[in-house]
Amino acid sequence: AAQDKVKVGVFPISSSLPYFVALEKGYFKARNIDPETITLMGGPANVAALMTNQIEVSAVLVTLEGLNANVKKPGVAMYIAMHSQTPEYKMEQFVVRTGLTDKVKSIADLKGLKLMSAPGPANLNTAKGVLAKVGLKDGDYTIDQLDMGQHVNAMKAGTFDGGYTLEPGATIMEKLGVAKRIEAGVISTYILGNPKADAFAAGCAFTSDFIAKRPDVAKRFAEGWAEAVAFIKANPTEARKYLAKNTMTPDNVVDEVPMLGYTMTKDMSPEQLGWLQQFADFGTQIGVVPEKIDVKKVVKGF
Amino acid sequence: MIRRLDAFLPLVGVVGLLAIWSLVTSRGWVDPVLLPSPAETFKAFWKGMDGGALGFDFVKTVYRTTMATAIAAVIAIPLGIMLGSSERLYRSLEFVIDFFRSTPASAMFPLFLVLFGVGDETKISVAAFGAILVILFNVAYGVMNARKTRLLAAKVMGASRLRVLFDVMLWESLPQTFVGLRNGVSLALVIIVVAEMFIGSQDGLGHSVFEAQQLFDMPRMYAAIAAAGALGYGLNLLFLTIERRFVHWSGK
Amino acid sequence: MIRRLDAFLPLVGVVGLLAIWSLVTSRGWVDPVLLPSPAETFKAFWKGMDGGALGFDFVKTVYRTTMATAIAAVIAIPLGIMLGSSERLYRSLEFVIDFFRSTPASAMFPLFLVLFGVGDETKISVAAFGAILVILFNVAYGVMNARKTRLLAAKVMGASRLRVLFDVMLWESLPQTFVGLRNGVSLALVIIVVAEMFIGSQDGLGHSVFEAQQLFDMPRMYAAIAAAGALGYGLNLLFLTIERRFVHWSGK
Amino acid sequence: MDATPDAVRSSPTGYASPDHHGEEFPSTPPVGGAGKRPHVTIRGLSKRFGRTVIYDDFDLDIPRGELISVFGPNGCGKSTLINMIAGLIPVDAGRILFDGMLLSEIKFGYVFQNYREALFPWMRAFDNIAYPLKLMKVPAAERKARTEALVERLGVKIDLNLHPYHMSGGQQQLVSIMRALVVEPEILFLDEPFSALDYEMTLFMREQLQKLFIESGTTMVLVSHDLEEAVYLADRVLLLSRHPARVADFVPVSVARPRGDETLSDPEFVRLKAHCLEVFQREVRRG
Amino acid sequence: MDATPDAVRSSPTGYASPDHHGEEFPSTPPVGGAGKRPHVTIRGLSKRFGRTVIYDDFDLDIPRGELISVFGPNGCGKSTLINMIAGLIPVDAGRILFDGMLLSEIKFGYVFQNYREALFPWMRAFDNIAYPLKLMKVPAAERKARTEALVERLGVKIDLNLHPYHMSGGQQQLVSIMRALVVEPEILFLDEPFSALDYEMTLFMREQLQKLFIESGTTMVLVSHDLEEAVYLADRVLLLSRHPARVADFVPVSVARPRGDETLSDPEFVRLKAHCLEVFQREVRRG
Ligand SMILES: Nc1ncnc2c1ncn2[C@@H]1O[C@H](COP(=O)(O)OP(=O)(O)OP(=O)(O)O)[C@@H](O)[C@H]1O
Ligand SMILES: Nc1ncnc2c1ncn2[C@@H]1O[C@H](COP(=O)(O)OP(=O)(O)OP(=O)(O)O)[C@@H](O)[C@H]1O
Ligand SMILES: [Mg+2]
Ligand SMILES: [Mg+2]
Repeated sequence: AAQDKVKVGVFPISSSLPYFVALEKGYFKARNIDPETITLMGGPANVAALMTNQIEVSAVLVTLEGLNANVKKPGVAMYIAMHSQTPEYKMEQFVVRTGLTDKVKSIADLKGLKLMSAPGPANLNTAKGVLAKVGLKDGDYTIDQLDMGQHVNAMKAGTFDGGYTLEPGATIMEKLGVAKRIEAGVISTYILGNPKADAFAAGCAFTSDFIAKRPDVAKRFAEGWAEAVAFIKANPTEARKYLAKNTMTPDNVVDEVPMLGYTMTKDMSPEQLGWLQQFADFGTQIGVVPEKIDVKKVVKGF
Repeated sequence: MIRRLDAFLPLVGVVGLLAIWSLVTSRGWVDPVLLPSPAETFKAFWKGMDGGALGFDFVKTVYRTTMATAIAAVIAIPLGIMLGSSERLYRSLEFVIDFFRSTPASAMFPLFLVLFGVGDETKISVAAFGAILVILFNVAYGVMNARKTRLLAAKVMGASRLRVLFDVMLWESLPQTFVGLRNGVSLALVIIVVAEMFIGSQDGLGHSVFEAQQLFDMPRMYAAIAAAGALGYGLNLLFLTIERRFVHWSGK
Repeated sequence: MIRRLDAFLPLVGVVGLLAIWSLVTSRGWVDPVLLPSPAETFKAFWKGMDGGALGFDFVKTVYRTTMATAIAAVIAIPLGIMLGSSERLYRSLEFVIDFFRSTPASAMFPLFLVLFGVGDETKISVAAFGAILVILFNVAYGVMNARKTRLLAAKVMGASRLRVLFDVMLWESLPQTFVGLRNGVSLALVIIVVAEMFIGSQDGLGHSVFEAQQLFDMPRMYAAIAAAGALGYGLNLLFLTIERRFVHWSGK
Repeated sequence: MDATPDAVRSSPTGYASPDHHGEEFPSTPPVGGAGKRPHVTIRGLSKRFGRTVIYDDFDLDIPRGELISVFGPNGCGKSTLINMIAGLIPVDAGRILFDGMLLSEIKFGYVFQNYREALFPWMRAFDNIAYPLKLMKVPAAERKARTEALVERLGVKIDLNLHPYHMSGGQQQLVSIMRALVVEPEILFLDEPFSALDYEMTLFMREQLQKLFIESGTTMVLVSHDLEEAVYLADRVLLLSRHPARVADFVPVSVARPRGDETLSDPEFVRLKAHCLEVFQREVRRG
Repeated sequence: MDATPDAVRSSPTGYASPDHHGEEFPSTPPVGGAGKRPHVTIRGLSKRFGRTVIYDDFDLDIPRGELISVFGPNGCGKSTLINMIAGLIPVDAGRILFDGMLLSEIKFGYVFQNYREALFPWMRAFDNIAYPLKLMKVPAAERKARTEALVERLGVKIDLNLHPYHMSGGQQQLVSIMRALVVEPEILFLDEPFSALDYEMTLFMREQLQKLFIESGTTMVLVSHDLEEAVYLADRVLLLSRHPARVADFVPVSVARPRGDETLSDPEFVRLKAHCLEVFQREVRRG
């Protein structure tokens, strides 16, 4: 029989790893699924495509953007898997320019410096929230949001003293010796208030249309995804190989780029759901998600 | 009577645009979440302009665009006349002009970021750079297509190369210069907005568009886009008015 | 002799640009990591072109740009002539034209994504949309500035409005049309590259630039930018050559 | 070629001496409707440019099948008048009627005073000449044949494969005249059509025009600053005053056609010329 | 105004009858260097446009302080010749020397045949006329005064506040002539300068030109298709053949100056005119 086609929006960054593992290891094919990869850069493009049913799956959708989209159009992005970032599974972090490493040992030492931030109000407000938690007020520092493509440049050129950045930029910076990591997993530590807490900042989402109209295909797709997650957990080193080929990760940092805590939503513990809810509420608090949302309504376990 | 109505002609376009927009949204041809109705957009526009952030962003963008265009005009017009007056000089530099005209100014951000930092300077200089190329190109074209007899007339009266340049070529190229200026100001605006979107900005219409986009606040996003478009039209209208006053002889 | 050397004039610009670039990098005025030397960039260029991804990306971008420009020309030239031939019609639509010319096409991506889907169509249509506005604007300007006596001559010979349009205005506006086409093809290229960067694409020079940027592979990034610039120059040269052949009377 | 230019070549012309006065001609009324039915009727025509009044309540009849010469000082409004008749510039007030026809139904021939700008530089001279035939949907082969026949008849020796901007002033004017002649127009306007032609060509074209006129009976309006030419070719000479232009006189020229060298010494012709000159000078001096 | 136009107005001119033959004039050698030192020396001049040879090894001397009329068929190369002398178009071969001076040191006056396109449409007529003075760095007040003086002297009645494209053809040509006269040029080129002027204005400008010539002794080169005008104004008439242009004759006109109405009936003048006509016609027919 013909394979079931599934249209997948893919933002080729390291967070999409399970998708590429599943694809390359044939986990989808084995379930008679033929995914069509549609490269879509960033949240707005993915959300627009989800809303108009031009894709059925978004391989990486930033949680706050997904929640927001669900406020605008309920059920447009149902998370079937989430990627957690913590001090261990490094993603978001503060860095400081090499020349200042002696002076700046902790986030609080960033006082009086010129900072950059990953772009978008979610990132900017997260950075500001973290800085506030360590006692830095507006005016103790300056912060400008900057396109991720420019972060390494800006550090190299000394345009900024440090800032809030994401992977793989931070690893590249360390590798090049232009900047040093101060602290990663700041959402867990400062926003959720627990270094052990999972910050589910992004995940893989289906449209409810997809779930409703082709429940069987959706289920099989989710299973393929779960198998990939399991594989990554078991063989992180081998899994990294797929980063170099499919995502915008430089070859020379492939072996160092941190992994994320890939989790299927069906496997999420009540505690984890609580952290997700807490993160969602933070989004509402900073105004990125326009209203309070019950996260149970946007996750779908298969 | 008809003449007096002519002043309202631009409204035809506005109304037409709004009508199509209304139709598209009211019929649900496009998801209203992705394309809000004109009414909703106008509400967001009004809210933003009336003491809201949009008014402030608007002013910021006006300032940057004006600066960029002014710088571009001051550099590009004399240069364009010079280049246009010497076919061989122009041919030598054509590669550079066409080259940079065809690369996205946003690709130049990293370089300008390094050179000028993240302040207004970077945005204004990238935009000026883009506008210079367009104005230069148009002015040079205008000069190259100047009516030969007029150049000869000045020459035979003993005008030096420089005088011919400024007394004849400058004037002959004016209609085309205004085409360049209008293209240039629009491009400068576009680049400013894009720069505000992508390089660290806390204000400006681009910032507004970007933030609204990230927040899926589509009415606000389209309000900001509309503000940018209206600004562009306004600046174009300004140049058009100046042109009408000064270039009275076109086609004669 | 001198004539024959003239064919090499564009090289002056290339060489000059490379010289400045070399100087800037060799003197260390800009960090070589941020702006690699021409040699390094060329190496990356060569590696990419010679069987590498860059060659493929290049071809993809050429295809998209050509499509977009062709579509834009086919739509904009007749429309521009029509608009230009009726001052009042043009004034009615001027707002819309100047409005959209001044809004960044990149802000329109989400909308076009919705309208045209996620494939090549979106990129091509956004680029065509941008190019249409520029070409339209220039053609209409050319028509409006057509020499009046020629229009009258055709009219008095009994040419219908349509004949005047195609037998006189079309020709009269040709020099300006080529300005528009050259502006249009450059803009189309820019938009295609930006679309490849920001909407998402698995190929094309924009994809190459974006990826190189994310990977902080500066030689590759500048190689892709250089490829885009060279492509732009090439397309401009093409139009210039056509113009030289067809518009022999400019300024006469 | 039946009207050999040689007949003309050897006949330089002479102006009348100034002592001939035309007092015996009563000024014709502004409406010159002697006998023939008017082809063009102008009533209450007004035209101003800015504050300059060029025409103010101007009346004129152009009889069908006559050749009217318009003679008047620079800037009096001769070009403006024929431009208005041909519908090229709008009138401020008044009506211009074409013997029951609509303006759009009439086939005009027009040699512009500004002949250089009236030619199409993107076409070769030959195609410029043939262009009005194309407008009339004449098939290509016939267009070519008719244009060639005209060139042949006029014995034009210039290279018609050139583009207009590669031609001398006189050559351009010749092309412009040929373009007007190639169709058989109902009304032919000639605005100083021979101003750039050389001595010989001028005389030759004059004869050609007369021949064409006699053969076809086309209504013609000729603006000329050469008084002899104006009278020699005309059925009536329209003498205009400085602007606001009035009809200073509308003089019928009853000398028989075809006219030739002998006409120039015909006493009637000499008398008419002198009369026109006198009226013209009186008008010019008054302004 | 010392030369009142009235004196001219009442004197229409007459062409000589064709039976006068100029056999008694031996053709002067191509280099017309009778007595006066040449102001412009042309040697071995060659010029072609595409495959058309306009000049081929052409020699000519233009004597200082003389008025040379150039008379020749359309397209023979008259405009091309003065354009080359004025350095406006390059020569293919040959030298043009200015009595020891460089081209750039010489103050030219030039009335273009294409007077419409030679005026600057962005300036009012008055400023167009004064423009060459500006080039000479004459202060604004003096520019105004000198321009006004010229306008006064010519008794020009047109509104010089208009832009050229709002003027009639003849008015534009008049402005063009005034622009050339306002400086005191060393050499004045006039390419069919009176072609669009009305009858009266033509006669008047002719007299003005002669007066200026007598007073200033400026070397002048006049292209005209009006044979009478050419001979009337000239010290020598340069008769050119069809292209490739040769000097068909270079006829000295020894009639005394100032010339006036009586000159037109002077037997010498009549004879010269007839001679020129004959040479011209012989040349034209040969081509
Ligand atoms: N477009 C215009 N705007 C303003 N004034 C104009 C315009 N065209 C012509 N005029 C004025 O109208 C008057 C008549 O012009 P027109 O061209 O009809 O004169 P004309 O009789 O043909 O003169 P000429 O013999 O010099 O050709 C002139 O005085 C001129 O200044
Ligand atoms: N730019 C050009 N390119 C090609 N041929 C040209 C060019 N200019 C002039 N010619 C040709 O050169 C010849 C001489 O032209 P020129 O203008 O000097 O003639 P002219 O004697 O002034 O004629 P006219 O009395 O008609 O003004 C013409 O036959 C013309 O076709
Ligand atoms: Mg006229
Ligand atoms: Mg000439």
